[in-house]
Amino acid sequence: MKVKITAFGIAKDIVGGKHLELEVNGQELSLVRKDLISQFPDFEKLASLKFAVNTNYVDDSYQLNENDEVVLIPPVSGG
Amino acid sequence: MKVKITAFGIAKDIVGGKHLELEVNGQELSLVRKDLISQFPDFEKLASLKFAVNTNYVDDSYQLNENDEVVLIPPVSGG
Amino acid sequence: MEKIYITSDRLSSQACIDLVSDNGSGGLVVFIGNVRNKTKDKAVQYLDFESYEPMALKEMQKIADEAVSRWNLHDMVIHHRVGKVPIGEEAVIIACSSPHRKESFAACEFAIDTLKETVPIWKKEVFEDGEVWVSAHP
Amino acid sequence: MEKIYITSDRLSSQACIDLVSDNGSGGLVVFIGNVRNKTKDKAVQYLDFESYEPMALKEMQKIADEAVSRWNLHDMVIHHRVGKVPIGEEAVIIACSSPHRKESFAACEFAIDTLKETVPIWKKEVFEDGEVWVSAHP
Repeated sequence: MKVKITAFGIAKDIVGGKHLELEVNGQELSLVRKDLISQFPDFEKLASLKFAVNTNYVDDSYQLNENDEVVLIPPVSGG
Repeated sequence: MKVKITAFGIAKDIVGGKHLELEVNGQELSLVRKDLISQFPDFEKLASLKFAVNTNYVDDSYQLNENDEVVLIPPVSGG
Repeated sequence: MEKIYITSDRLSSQACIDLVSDNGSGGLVVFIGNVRNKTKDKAVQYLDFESYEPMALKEMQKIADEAVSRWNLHDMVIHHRVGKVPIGEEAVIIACSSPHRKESFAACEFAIDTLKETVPIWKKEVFEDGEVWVSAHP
Repeated sequence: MEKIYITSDRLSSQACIDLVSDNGSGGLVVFIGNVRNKTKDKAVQYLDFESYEPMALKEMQKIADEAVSRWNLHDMVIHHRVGKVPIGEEAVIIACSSPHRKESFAACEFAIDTLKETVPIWKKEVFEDGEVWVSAHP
């Protein structure tokens, strides 16, 4: 399935833009992580990489739905 | 010796004024405490009664000097 | 003004204090996170904050709700600035009030600690010779 | 404005914040003790504070000095109001700043805890039907 991805912070620099589309072979979010790392090995250097869907943190076992927007959350540093 | 005493807070209400002179038979501050309590038994009802001389807390073994001004410090409640 | 608020304008401590003030709440604690002029002895020119705003607001609200209920606060406000923030200006202000001070201190410290762990806001330190996304790398 | 200050005028949080702000100190904590409208469910009309001023200033300065040295603060200010203070207004404001927030929280809480134990200031709660010197009796 086609997955829409939005990137913030250093993730935006790594993928080279705020928005990205990825074609993954299945519904589990873990596939998105795998594909991202293989396309952009710099993700492996981050202290962490979390995902959010619909403004909620989700873990890698999350099953993607059509039209889900996956947001890449590199280590936060507010405050 | 004659001791000049200044009272604050509830101590002022107990002695009936801000200033007081006490004639004590010796130099130790403990005598002042004893005399105050016998003249004004309400001091015994306080949670504590401290003394200051020259803007410093002193304990009951303090030896009074001529012209010392003893300040009565009932329980503080700033803030 | 909103209690949970993200803005590119300058933050106001007084506005935050006014929002949590209450005649029954004697203990008010405010945390102000200002932009420092250096990090590990390297001179910083300014910070640049980016937020995933709808989620950041939601996570900030969660922190305030948890703090209010856990410490029985009267209220808590969290204001965060985004965009370029010059040295010495406020990046974040958290204020809370409760009848007694101990609860306000504990809740305010919890809130800033948690904000730094969960709220999707990112800061870039800008130096004369480059820039760094803070905390990105181990 | 003085850093250690006793006044019968209204206190200002912003003045205290400005006094401790510093470009190298990112973590600023402020405690504001406001006059509450009740004590143990009894309605308070106002508070009346009395201080033994020269000694109170000296004890407040000791607290600030100890806090600055123990937690390596940039600075601490303590402003206390005396005389009649209406409901909702500030009786005391303590502000401090340090490079990191943990120190500022600990120092600010230490300062207000210690002030309430050592500084010769007394407050009288004034009710509709009488008045009470706070903490005087066990």
